[in-house]
Amino acid sequence: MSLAFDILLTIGIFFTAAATLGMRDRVGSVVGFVVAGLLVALSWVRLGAPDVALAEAAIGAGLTGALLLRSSGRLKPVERLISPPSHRFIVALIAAAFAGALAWAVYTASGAALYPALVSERLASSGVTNPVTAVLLNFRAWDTLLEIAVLFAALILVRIVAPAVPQPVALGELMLPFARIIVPMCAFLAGHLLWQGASVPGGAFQAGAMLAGGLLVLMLGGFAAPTPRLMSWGAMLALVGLAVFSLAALGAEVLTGTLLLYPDGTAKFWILGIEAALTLSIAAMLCLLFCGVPRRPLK
Amino acid sequence: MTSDLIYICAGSGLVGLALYRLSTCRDMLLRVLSLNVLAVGVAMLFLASARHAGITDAVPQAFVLTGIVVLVAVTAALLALAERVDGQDDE
Amino acid sequence: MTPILYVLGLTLTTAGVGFLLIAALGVWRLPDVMSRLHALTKADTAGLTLIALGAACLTGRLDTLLALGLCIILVGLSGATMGHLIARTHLSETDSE
Amino acid sequence: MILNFLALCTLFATLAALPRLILGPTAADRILAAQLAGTGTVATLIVLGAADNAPAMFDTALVFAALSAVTGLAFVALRRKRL
Repeated sequence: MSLAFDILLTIGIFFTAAATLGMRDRVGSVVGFVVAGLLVALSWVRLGAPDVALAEAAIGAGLTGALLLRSSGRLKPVERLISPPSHRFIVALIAAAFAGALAWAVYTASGAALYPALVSERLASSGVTNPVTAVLLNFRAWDTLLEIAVLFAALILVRIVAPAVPQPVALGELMLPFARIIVPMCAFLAGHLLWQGASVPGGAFQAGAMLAGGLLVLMLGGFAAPTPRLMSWGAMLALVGLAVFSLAALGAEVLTGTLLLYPDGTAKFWILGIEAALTLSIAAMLCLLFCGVPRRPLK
Repeated sequence: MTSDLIYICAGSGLVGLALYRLSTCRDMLLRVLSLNVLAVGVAMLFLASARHAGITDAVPQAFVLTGIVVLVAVTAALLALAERVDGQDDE
Repeated sequence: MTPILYVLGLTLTTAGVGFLLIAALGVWRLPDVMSRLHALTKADTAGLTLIALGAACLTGRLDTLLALGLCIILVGLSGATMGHLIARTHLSETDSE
Repeated sequence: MILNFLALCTLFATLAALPRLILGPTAADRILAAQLAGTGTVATLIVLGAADNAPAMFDTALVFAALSAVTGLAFVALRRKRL
Protein backbone atom coordinates (compact mmCIF):
# COMPACT_ATOMS: atom_id res chain seq x y z
CA MET A 1 0.00 0.00 0.00
CA SER A 2 2.79 2.44 0.80
CA LEU A 3 4.40 1.41 -2.47
CA ALA A 4 1.24 2.50 -4.29
CA PHE A 5 1.43 5.78 -2.37
CA ASP A 6 5.02 6.35 -3.52
CA ILE A 7 4.19 5.54 -7.13
CA LEU A 8 1.14 7.83 -7.20
CA LEU A 9 3.13 10.60 -5.51
CA THR A 10 6.08 10.48 -7.91
CA ILE A 11 3.80 10.30 -10.94
CA GLY A 12 1.90 13.28 -9.54
CA ILE A 13 5.11 15.27 -9.03
CA PHE A 14 6.40 14.53 -12.51
CA PHE A 15 3.07 15.28 -14.16
CA THR A 16 2.63 18.55 -12.22
CA ALA A 17 6.16 19.65 -13.11
CA ALA A 18 5.61 18.82 -16.78
CA ALA A 19 2.29 20.71 -16.82
CA THR A 20 3.90 23.66 -15.02
CA LEU A 21 6.69 23.97 -17.54
CA GLY A 22 4.37 23.47 -20.51
CA MET A 23 1.62 25.96 -19.69
CA ARG A 24 1.25 29.23 -21.55
CA ASP A 25 -0.57 30.94 -18.70
CA ARG A 26 1.78 32.67 -16.27
CA VAL A 27 -0.42 32.38 -13.19
CA GLY A 28 -1.02 28.73 -14.12
CA SER A 29 2.72 28.01 -14.27
CA VAL A 30 3.41 29.66 -10.95
CA VAL A 31 0.48 28.01 -9.15
CA GLY A 32 1.44 24.68 -10.70
CA PHE A 33 4.94 25.09 -9.33
CA VAL A 34 3.61 25.83 -5.85
CA VAL A 35 1.44 22.68 -5.99
CA ALA A 36 4.48 20.69 -7.16
CA GLY A 37 6.30 22.10 -4.12
CA LEU A 38 3.56 20.74 -1.83
CA LEU A 39 3.88 17.28 -3.35
CA VAL A 40 7.68 17.44 -3.16
CA ALA A 41 7.45 18.23 0.56
CA LEU A 42 5.34 15.06 0.93
CA SER A 43 8.02 13.09 -0.88
CA TRP A 44 10.72 14.43 1.48
CA VAL A 45 8.62 13.13 4.37
CA ARG A 46 8.40 9.74 2.65
CA LEU A 47 12.17 9.77 2.11
CA GLY A 48 12.72 10.17 5.84
CA ALA A 49 13.94 13.78 5.77
CA PRO A 50 11.50 15.78 7.96
CA ASP A 51 13.96 18.67 8.36
CA VAL A 52 14.06 19.17 4.61
CA ALA A 53 10.27 18.80 4.39
CA LEU A 54 9.84 21.56 6.97
CA ALA A 55 12.13 23.89 5.06
CA GLU A 56 10.41 23.10 1.75
CA ALA A 57 7.02 23.72 3.39
CA ALA A 58 8.04 27.03 4.93
CA ILE A 59 9.82 28.39 1.86
CA GLY A 60 7.85 26.72 -0.94
CA ALA A 61 4.39 27.49 0.41
CA GLY A 62 5.13 31.05 1.41
CA LEU A 63 7.97 32.89 -0.19
CA THR A 64 8.59 31.23 -3.56
CA GLY A 65 4.97 31.51 -4.67
CA ALA A 66 4.72 35.17 -3.68
CA LEU A 67 8.03 35.97 -5.38
CA LEU A 68 7.08 34.22 -8.62
CA LEU A 69 3.62 35.82 -8.67
CA ARG A 70 5.17 39.25 -8.19
CA SER A 71 7.40 38.74 -11.22
CA SER A 72 4.73 37.01 -13.32
CA GLY A 73 2.67 40.19 -13.18
CA ARG A 74 5.58 42.28 -14.38
CA LEU A 75 7.13 40.14 -17.10
CA LYS A 76 5.84 40.15 -20.65
CA PRO A 77 3.38 37.44 -21.79
CA VAL A 78 4.87 34.02 -22.51
CA GLU A 79 6.84 33.86 -25.74
CA ARG A 80 5.87 31.06 -28.08
CA LEU A 81 8.28 28.17 -28.47
CA ILE A 82 10.62 28.96 -31.28
CA SER A 83 12.54 25.71 -31.61
CA PRO A 84 11.46 23.66 -34.65
CA PRO A 85 9.92 20.22 -33.96
CA SER A 86 13.00 18.32 -35.18
CA HIS A 87 15.20 20.28 -32.79
CA ARG A 88 12.79 19.61 -29.93
CA PHE A 89 12.70 15.91 -30.75
CA ILE A 90 16.49 15.63 -30.65
CA VAL A 91 16.70 17.58 -27.40
CA ALA A 92 14.01 15.34 -25.88
CA LEU A 93 15.99 12.25 -26.89
CA ILE A 94 19.19 13.60 -25.38
CA ALA A 95 17.44 14.66 -22.17
CA ALA A 96 15.76 11.25 -21.83
CA ALA A 97 19.07 9.45 -22.44
CA PHE A 98 20.76 11.65 -19.84
CA ALA A 99 17.99 11.00 -17.31
CA GLY A 100 18.24 7.25 -17.91
CA ALA A 101 22.01 7.28 -17.52
CA LEU A 102 21.68 9.32 -14.33
CA ALA A 103 19.13 6.90 -12.82
CA TRP A 104 21.32 3.92 -13.73
CA ALA A 105 24.45 5.57 -12.30
CA VAL A 106 22.79 6.51 -9.00
CA TYR A 107 21.10 3.13 -8.64
CA THR A 108 24.21 1.07 -9.28
CA ALA A 109 26.61 3.29 -7.30
CA SER A 110 27.94 1.43 -4.30
CA GLY A 111 26.52 3.53 -1.51
CA ALA A 112 29.25 3.07 1.05
CA ALA A 113 27.75 4.87 4.04
CA LEU A 114 30.66 6.78 5.55
CA TYR A 115 28.84 9.58 7.32
CA PRO A 116 26.21 7.94 9.58
CA ALA A 117 28.85 6.24 11.72
CA LEU A 118 30.93 9.42 11.99
CA VAL A 119 27.90 11.56 12.83
CA SER A 120 26.52 9.24 15.49
CA GLU A 121 29.98 8.87 17.02
CA ARG A 122 30.40 12.62 17.53
CA LEU A 123 26.77 13.54 18.17
CA ALA A 124 27.17 13.44 21.96
CA SER A 125 29.87 16.14 21.89
CA SER A 126 28.05 18.40 19.41
CA GLY A 127 25.74 20.01 21.98
CA VAL A 128 22.51 19.04 20.18
CA THR A 129 20.75 15.74 19.57
CA ASN A 130 19.25 16.40 16.13
CA PRO A 131 21.93 15.10 13.71
CA VAL A 132 20.95 17.52 10.92
CA THR A 133 21.33 20.56 13.20
CA ALA A 134 24.62 19.10 14.44
CA VAL A 135 25.90 18.85 10.86
CA LEU A 136 24.65 22.31 9.90
CA LEU A 137 25.91 24.28 12.88
CA ASN A 138 28.75 22.24 14.30
CA PHE A 139 30.43 19.71 12.01
CA ARG A 140 30.04 21.72 8.83
CA ALA A 141 29.23 25.18 10.21
CA TRP A 142 31.67 26.57 7.65
CA ASP A 143 29.22 25.64 4.86
CA THR A 144 26.38 27.36 6.67
CA LEU A 145 28.44 30.52 7.13
CA LEU A 146 29.13 30.56 3.39
CA GLU A 147 25.44 29.96 2.70
CA ILE A 148 24.50 33.06 4.65
CA ALA A 149 27.13 34.91 2.64
CA VAL A 150 25.47 33.66 -0.58
CA LEU A 151 22.09 34.91 0.64
CA PHE A 152 23.67 38.26 1.38
CA ALA A 153 25.28 38.36 -2.07
CA ALA A 154 21.87 37.75 -3.66
CA LEU A 155 20.52 40.59 -1.56
CA ILE A 156 23.26 42.90 -2.86
CA LEU A 157 22.42 41.87 -6.43
CA VAL A 158 18.74 42.64 -5.83
CA ARG A 159 19.76 46.01 -4.42
CA ILE A 160 21.81 46.84 -7.51
CA VAL A 161 19.11 45.71 -9.95
CA ALA A 162 16.40 47.38 -7.82
CA PRO A 163 13.06 45.81 -8.88
CA ALA A 164 10.00 47.98 -8.21
CA VAL A 165 8.62 47.78 -4.68
CA PRO A 166 5.34 45.76 -4.66
CA GLN A 167 2.25 47.88 -3.98
CA PRO A 168 -0.51 45.59 -2.66
CA VAL A 169 -4.11 46.69 -3.14
CA ALA A 170 -6.51 47.07 -0.21
CA LEU A 171 -8.16 43.76 0.65
CA GLY A 172 -11.11 44.82 2.81
CA GLU A 173 -11.90 44.53 6.49
CA LEU A 174 -11.77 40.73 6.67
CA MET A 175 -7.97 40.89 6.52
CA LEU A 176 -7.66 42.35 10.01
CA PRO A 177 -8.94 39.36 12.04
CA PHE A 178 -7.07 37.04 9.68
CA ALA A 179 -3.74 38.81 10.19
CA ARG A 180 -4.39 39.12 13.92
CA ILE A 181 -4.39 35.34 14.23
CA ILE A 182 -2.01 34.25 11.47
CA VAL A 183 0.89 36.62 12.16
CA PRO A 184 1.26 35.85 15.89
CA MET A 185 0.87 32.15 15.02
CA CYS A 186 3.73 32.44 12.52
CA ALA A 187 5.93 34.13 15.11
CA PHE A 188 5.00 31.50 17.71
CA LEU A 189 5.68 28.62 15.30
CA ALA A 190 9.02 30.20 14.34
CA GLY A 191 10.06 30.27 17.99
CA HIS A 192 8.84 26.70 18.46
CA LEU A 193 10.79 25.45 15.43
CA LEU A 194 13.92 27.30 16.53
CA TRP A 195 13.82 25.87 20.05
CA GLN A 196 12.97 22.30 19.13
CA GLY A 197 15.57 22.27 16.34
CA ALA A 198 18.16 21.14 18.89
CA SER A 199 16.51 17.77 19.46
CA VAL A 200 13.88 17.09 16.77
CA PRO A 201 13.39 18.40 13.19
CA GLY A 202 13.45 22.19 12.99
CA GLY A 203 16.08 24.91 13.14
CA ALA A 204 17.12 28.37 12.08
CA PHE A 205 16.23 28.14 8.39
CA GLN A 206 12.75 26.79 8.96
CA ALA A 207 12.11 29.35 11.70
CA GLY A 208 13.45 32.19 9.57
CA ALA A 209 11.27 31.20 6.61
CA MET A 210 8.25 30.91 8.89
CA LEU A 211 8.86 34.40 10.28
CA ALA A 212 9.29 35.73 6.74
CA GLY A 213 5.92 34.19 5.84
CA GLY A 214 4.29 36.09 8.70
CA LEU A 215 5.93 39.31 7.57
CA LEU A 216 4.70 38.70 4.02
CA VAL A 217 1.13 38.39 5.33
CA LEU A 218 1.58 41.74 7.10
CA MET A 219 2.98 43.34 3.97
CA LEU A 220 0.48 41.90 1.48
CA GLY A 221 -2.44 42.64 3.79
CA GLY A 222 -1.44 46.28 3.75
CA PHE A 223 -0.59 46.54 7.45
CA ALA A 224 3.10 47.29 6.99
CA ALA A 225 3.97 49.22 3.87
CA PRO A 226 7.62 48.64 2.91
CA THR A 227 8.88 52.18 3.46
CA PRO A 228 12.55 52.98 2.77
CA ARG A 229 13.11 53.49 6.49
CA LEU A 230 11.72 50.06 7.35
CA MET A 231 13.75 48.47 4.58
CA SER A 232 16.94 50.13 5.87
CA TRP A 233 16.28 48.56 9.25
CA GLY A 234 15.68 45.24 7.50
CA ALA A 235 18.98 45.51 5.68
CA MET A 236 20.70 46.23 8.99
CA LEU A 237 19.07 43.17 10.53
CA ALA A 238 20.12 41.09 7.53
CA LEU A 239 23.72 42.10 8.16
CA VAL A 240 23.48 41.23 11.87
CA GLY A 241 23.20 37.48 11.19
CA LEU A 242 26.29 37.40 9.02
CA ALA A 243 28.16 39.59 11.51
CA VAL A 244 27.23 37.44 14.52
CA PHE A 245 28.17 34.24 12.69
CA SER A 246 31.52 35.66 11.54
CA LEU A 247 32.30 37.01 15.01
CA ALA A 248 31.43 33.62 16.51
CA ALA A 249 33.76 31.95 14.01
CA LEU A 250 36.58 34.33 14.94
CA GLY A 251 35.83 34.00 18.66
CA ALA A 252 35.99 30.23 18.41
CA GLU A 253 39.26 30.58 16.51
CA VAL A 254 40.74 32.66 19.32
CA LEU A 255 39.47 30.33 22.06
CA THR A 256 40.30 26.97 20.50
CA GLY A 257 42.70 27.72 17.69
CA THR A 258 40.38 26.25 15.03
CA LEU A 259 37.76 28.08 13.02
CA LEU A 260 34.22 27.27 14.27
CA LEU A 261 35.40 24.61 16.71
CA TYR A 262 33.44 25.52 19.82
CA PRO A 263 35.07 25.18 23.28
CA ASP A 264 34.27 21.93 25.13
CA GLY A 265 30.92 21.75 26.86
CA THR A 266 29.58 25.09 25.66
CA ALA A 267 28.60 24.07 22.12
CA LYS A 268 24.89 24.23 22.89
CA PHE A 269 25.07 27.93 23.86
CA TRP A 270 27.11 28.84 20.81
CA ILE A 271 24.71 27.00 18.50
CA LEU A 272 21.58 28.52 20.05
CA GLY A 273 23.04 32.03 19.98
CA ILE A 274 24.07 31.74 16.34
CA GLU A 275 20.72 30.18 15.40
CA ALA A 276 18.71 32.95 17.09
CA ALA A 277 20.65 35.63 15.20
CA LEU A 278 20.38 33.65 11.96
CA THR A 279 16.60 33.28 12.31
CA LEU A 280 15.99 37.03 12.51
CA SER A 281 18.51 37.71 9.79
CA ILE A 282 17.14 35.06 7.41
CA ALA A 283 13.60 36.38 7.91
CA ALA A 284 14.78 39.92 7.09
CA MET A 285 16.74 38.75 4.05
CA LEU A 286 13.88 36.70 2.59
CA CYS A 287 11.49 39.63 3.04
CA LEU A 288 13.90 42.04 1.38
CA LEU A 289 14.41 39.60 -1.51
CA PHE A 290 10.65 39.87 -2.05
CA CYS A 291 10.15 43.60 -1.70
CA GLY A 292 13.52 44.91 -2.88
CA VAL A 293 16.19 46.93 -1.09
CA PRO A 294 16.26 50.74 -0.97
CA ARG A 295 18.87 52.23 -3.25
CA ARG A 296 19.61 55.39 -1.36
CA PRO A 297 22.53 55.09 1.06
CA LEU A 298 21.76 53.96 4.60
CA LYS A 299 21.74 56.75 7.14
CA MET B 1 14.87 -0.78 -1.84
CA THR B 2 12.05 -0.68 -4.40
CA SER B 3 10.72 2.61 -3.07
CA ASP B 4 14.24 4.08 -3.37
CA LEU B 5 14.25 3.02 -7.01
CA ILE B 6 10.93 4.82 -7.58
CA TYR B 7 12.33 8.05 -6.18
CA ILE B 8 15.58 7.67 -8.13
CA CYS B 9 13.58 7.29 -11.35
CA ALA B 10 11.40 10.30 -10.46
CA GLY B 11 14.44 12.42 -9.59
CA SER B 12 16.26 11.69 -12.82
CA GLY B 13 13.01 12.14 -14.74
CA LEU B 14 12.67 15.62 -13.25
CA VAL B 15 16.29 16.40 -14.19
CA GLY B 16 15.64 15.29 -17.77
CA LEU B 17 12.41 17.31 -17.97
CA ALA B 18 14.13 20.43 -16.65
CA LEU B 19 17.03 20.08 -19.09
CA TYR B 20 14.60 19.66 -22.00
CA ARG B 21 12.68 22.77 -21.00
CA LEU B 22 15.82 24.80 -20.37
CA SER B 23 17.06 24.15 -23.88
CA THR B 24 13.78 24.53 -25.81
CA CYS B 25 12.20 27.51 -24.10
CA ARG B 26 13.07 31.17 -24.35
CA ASP B 27 10.71 32.52 -21.74
CA MET B 28 12.58 33.76 -18.68
CA LEU B 29 10.05 32.84 -16.00
CA LEU B 30 9.77 29.31 -17.39
CA ARG B 31 13.56 29.04 -17.40
CA VAL B 32 13.73 30.05 -13.74
CA LEU B 33 11.03 27.46 -13.00
CA SER B 34 13.03 24.84 -14.95
CA LEU B 35 16.08 25.63 -12.83
CA ASN B 36 13.96 25.09 -9.71
CA VAL B 37 12.68 21.76 -11.04
CA LEU B 38 16.27 20.74 -11.82
CA ALA B 39 17.25 21.50 -8.22
CA VAL B 40 14.32 19.45 -6.90
CA GLY B 41 15.34 16.51 -9.10
CA VAL B 42 18.93 16.62 -7.89
CA ALA B 43 17.79 16.89 -4.27
CA MET B 44 15.52 13.87 -4.75
CA LEU B 45 18.42 11.83 -6.15
CA PHE B 46 20.55 12.92 -3.19
CA LEU B 47 18.01 11.93 -0.57
CA ALA B 48 16.97 8.69 -2.28
CA SER B 49 20.57 7.52 -2.42
CA ALA B 50 21.19 8.66 1.18
CA ARG B 51 18.91 6.03 2.68
CA HIS B 52 20.56 3.10 4.35
CA ALA B 53 18.44 0.53 6.14
CA GLY B 54 15.52 2.90 6.66
CA ILE B 55 17.58 5.74 8.16
CA THR B 56 18.39 8.79 6.07
CA ASP B 57 21.94 10.05 6.31
CA ALA B 58 22.18 13.45 8.02
CA VAL B 59 24.93 14.95 5.86
CA PRO B 60 23.02 14.86 2.52
CA GLN B 61 19.98 16.16 4.38
CA ALA B 62 21.99 19.16 5.51
CA PHE B 63 23.24 19.68 1.95
CA VAL B 64 19.73 19.63 0.55
CA LEU B 65 18.54 22.03 3.25
CA THR B 66 21.34 24.43 2.36
CA GLY B 67 20.46 23.99 -1.31
CA ILE B 68 16.82 24.96 -0.77
CA VAL B 69 17.75 28.22 0.93
CA VAL B 70 20.39 29.08 -1.66
CA LEU B 71 17.91 28.23 -4.44
CA VAL B 72 15.34 30.72 -3.19
CA ALA B 73 18.01 33.43 -3.08
CA VAL B 74 19.12 32.58 -6.62
CA THR B 75 15.50 32.59 -7.80
CA ALA B 76 14.91 36.03 -6.32
CA ALA B 77 18.08 37.39 -7.92
CA LEU B 78 17.26 35.89 -11.33
CA LEU B 79 13.70 37.23 -11.22
CA ALA B 80 14.94 40.71 -10.39
CA LEU B 81 17.31 40.48 -13.36
CA ALA B 82 14.53 39.18 -15.63
CA GLU B 83 12.26 42.07 -14.66
CA ARG B 84 15.06 44.47 -15.44
CA VAL B 85 15.74 42.88 -18.84
CA ASP B 86 12.04 43.05 -19.81
CA GLY B 87 11.93 46.68 -18.71
CA GLN B 88 14.98 47.47 -20.89
CA ASP B 89 13.28 46.09 -23.99
CA ASP B 90 10.42 48.53 -23.60
CA GLU B 91 12.64 51.60 -23.64
CA MET C 1 -4.98 2.81 23.18
CA THR C 2 -8.53 1.81 23.96
CA PRO C 3 -10.47 0.06 21.16
CA ILE C 4 -13.29 2.61 21.44
CA LEU C 5 -10.90 5.49 20.74
CA TYR C 6 -9.38 3.56 17.86
CA VAL C 7 -12.73 2.85 16.22
CA LEU C 8 -13.87 6.44 16.80
CA GLY C 9 -10.65 7.76 15.26
CA LEU C 10 -10.92 5.54 12.21
CA THR C 11 -14.58 6.51 11.69
CA LEU C 12 -13.83 10.23 11.95
CA THR C 13 -10.84 9.98 9.63
CA THR C 14 -12.78 7.98 7.04
CA ALA C 15 -15.63 10.50 7.12
CA GLY C 16 -13.11 13.33 6.71
CA VAL C 17 -11.47 11.66 3.73
CA GLY C 18 -14.96 11.28 2.22
CA PHE C 19 -15.57 15.02 2.61
CA LEU C 20 -12.21 15.79 1.06
CA LEU C 21 -12.93 13.57 -1.93
CA ILE C 22 -16.32 15.27 -2.37
CA ALA C 23 -14.59 18.66 -2.31
CA ALA C 24 -12.15 17.46 -4.95
CA LEU C 25 -15.02 16.14 -7.07
CA GLY C 26 -16.86 19.47 -6.73
CA VAL C 27 -13.83 21.50 -7.76
CA TRP C 28 -13.32 19.22 -10.70
CA ARG C 29 -16.88 18.90 -12.02
CA LEU C 30 -18.91 21.99 -11.07
CA PRO C 31 -19.55 24.48 -13.89
CA ASP C 32 -18.32 27.92 -12.72
CA VAL C 33 -15.97 29.63 -10.28
CA MET C 34 -18.56 30.54 -7.67
CA SER C 35 -20.03 27.04 -7.37
CA ARG C 36 -16.53 25.53 -7.23
CA LEU C 37 -15.65 27.96 -4.47
CA HIS C 38 -18.78 26.93 -2.63
CA ALA C 39 -17.85 23.25 -2.88
CA LEU C 40 -14.26 23.90 -1.86
CA THR C 41 -14.54 26.12 1.20
CA LYS C 42 -17.10 24.08 3.13
CA ALA C 43 -16.35 20.47 2.28
CA ASP C 44 -12.62 21.10 2.49
CA THR C 45 -12.62 22.59 5.98
CA ALA C 46 -15.11 20.00 7.26
CA GLY C 47 -12.97 17.19 5.84
CA LEU C 48 -9.76 18.48 7.38
CA THR C 49 -11.42 19.06 10.77
CA LEU C 50 -12.75 15.51 10.86
CA ILE C 51 -9.40 14.05 9.76
CA ALA C 52 -7.50 16.01 12.39
CA LEU C 53 -9.92 15.00 15.15
CA GLY C 54 -9.68 11.39 14.00
CA ALA C 55 -5.89 11.52 14.02
CA ALA C 56 -5.96 13.03 17.53
CA CYS C 57 -8.10 10.07 18.69
CA LEU C 58 -5.77 7.60 16.97
CA THR C 59 -2.57 8.93 18.52
CA GLY C 60 -4.32 9.58 21.84
CA ARG C 61 -1.80 12.10 23.15
CA LEU C 62 -2.39 15.62 24.45
CA ASP C 63 0.51 17.36 22.71
CA THR C 64 -0.57 16.12 19.29
CA LEU C 65 -4.10 17.26 20.11
CA LEU C 66 -2.73 20.78 20.58
CA ALA C 67 -0.88 20.74 17.24
CA LEU C 68 -3.87 19.30 15.40
CA GLY C 69 -6.26 21.81 17.00
CA LEU C 70 -4.03 24.65 15.81
CA CYS C 71 -4.01 23.04 12.38
CA ILE C 72 -7.82 23.04 12.29
CA ILE C 73 -8.01 26.69 13.35
CA LEU C 74 -5.40 27.80 10.81
CA VAL C 75 -6.86 25.88 7.87
CA GLY C 76 -10.40 27.00 8.69
CA LEU C 77 -9.31 30.60 9.00
CA SER C 78 -7.22 30.74 5.85
CA GLY C 79 -9.81 28.73 3.88
CA ALA C 80 -12.59 31.14 4.81
CA THR C 81 -10.51 34.26 4.19
CA MET C 82 -9.12 33.03 0.90
CA GLY C 83 -12.57 31.99 -0.30
CA HIS C 84 -13.83 35.50 0.42
CA LEU C 85 -10.86 37.16 -1.26
CA ILE C 86 -10.98 34.96 -4.36
CA ALA C 87 -14.71 35.64 -4.76
CA ARG C 88 -14.13 39.39 -4.31
CA THR C 89 -11.39 39.51 -6.91
CA HIS C 90 -13.40 37.42 -9.32
CA LEU C 91 -16.49 39.61 -8.93
CA SER C 92 -14.59 42.88 -9.32
CA GLU C 93 -12.95 41.54 -12.46
CA THR C 94 -16.13 40.29 -14.09
CA ASP C 95 -17.84 43.60 -13.22
CA SER C 96 -15.19 45.71 -14.85
CA GLU C 97 -15.34 43.79 -18.12
CA MET D 1 -3.14 -0.69 6.88
CA ILE D 2 -6.48 1.12 6.77
CA LEU D 3 -4.68 4.38 7.50
CA ASN D 4 -2.28 3.77 4.64
CA PHE D 5 -5.25 3.33 2.35
CA LEU D 6 -6.77 6.55 3.71
CA ALA D 7 -3.47 8.35 3.04
CA LEU D 8 -3.68 7.12 -0.53
CA CYS D 9 -7.22 8.53 -0.75
CA THR D 10 -6.16 11.96 0.55
CA LEU D 11 -3.25 12.00 -1.90
CA PHE D 12 -5.75 11.20 -4.63
CA ALA D 13 -7.93 14.13 -3.49
CA THR D 14 -4.84 16.35 -3.62
CA LEU D 15 -4.03 15.25 -7.15
CA ALA D 16 -7.66 15.79 -8.18
CA ALA D 17 -6.89 19.52 -8.06
CA LEU D 18 -4.62 19.12 -11.09
CA PRO D 19 -7.27 19.07 -13.87
CA ARG D 20 -8.75 22.32 -12.55
CA LEU D 21 -5.25 23.77 -12.31
CA ILE D 22 -4.42 22.92 -15.90
CA LEU D 23 -7.80 23.64 -17.50
CA GLY D 24 -8.39 26.92 -15.71
CA PRO D 25 -10.14 28.74 -17.36
CA THR D 26 -9.77 31.81 -15.11
CA ALA D 27 -6.89 32.61 -12.77
CA ALA D 28 -9.31 32.36 -9.82
CA ASP D 29 -9.87 28.70 -10.72
CA ARG D 30 -6.16 28.00 -10.55
CA ILE D 31 -5.78 29.65 -7.14
CA LEU D 32 -8.79 27.61 -6.00
CA ALA D 33 -7.05 24.44 -7.15
CA ALA D 34 -3.95 25.45 -5.20
CA GLN D 35 -6.08 25.97 -2.09
CA LEU D 36 -7.55 22.48 -2.47
CA ALA D 37 -4.11 20.96 -3.00
CA GLY D 38 -2.85 22.78 0.11
CA THR D 39 -5.60 21.40 2.32
CA GLY D 40 -5.16 17.96 0.75
CA THR D 41 -1.46 18.03 1.56
CA VAL D 42 -2.12 19.00 5.17
CA ALA D 43 -4.65 16.16 5.42
CA THR D 44 -2.20 13.67 3.87
CA LEU D 45 0.51 14.70 6.31
CA ILE D 46 -1.87 14.28 9.24
CA VAL D 47 -3.00 10.82 8.10
CA LEU D 48 0.59 9.76 7.44
CA GLY D 49 1.59 11.06 10.87
CA ALA D 50 -1.20 9.03 12.49
CA ALA D 51 -0.28 5.93 10.44
CA ASP D 52 3.44 6.05 11.33
CA ASN D 53 2.80 7.53 14.79
CA ALA D 54 5.31 10.27 13.96
CA PRO D 55 4.34 13.62 15.51
CA ALA D 56 7.11 15.36 13.51
CA MET D 57 4.77 15.26 10.51
CA PHE D 58 2.17 17.26 12.43
CA ASP D 59 4.72 20.09 12.65
CA THR D 60 5.11 20.09 8.88
CA ALA D 61 1.32 20.07 8.54
CA LEU D 62 1.13 23.03 10.91
CA VAL D 63 3.69 24.99 8.86
CA PHE D 64 1.71 24.31 5.69
CA ALA D 65 -1.55 25.28 7.38
CA ALA D 66 -0.10 28.58 8.59
CA LEU D 67 1.43 29.52 5.24
CA SER D 68 -1.14 28.04 2.84
CA ALA D 69 -2.79 31.44 2.44
CA VAL D 70 0.35 33.36 1.44
CA THR D 71 0.36 32.40 -2.25
CA GLY D 72 -3.33 33.17 -2.64
CA LEU D 73 -2.87 36.39 -0.72
CA ALA D 74 -0.03 37.42 -3.03
CA PHE D 75 -2.23 36.66 -6.04
CA VAL D 76 -5.12 38.75 -4.74
CA ALA D 77 -3.02 41.62 -3.42
CA LEU D 78 -0.80 42.02 -6.48
CA ARG D 79 -3.60 41.36 -8.96
CA ARG D 80 -4.20 44.87 -10.35
CA LYS D 81 -0.51 45.41 -10.97
CA ARG D 82 -0.72 43.08 -13.95
CA LEU D 83 0.54 44.53 -17.21
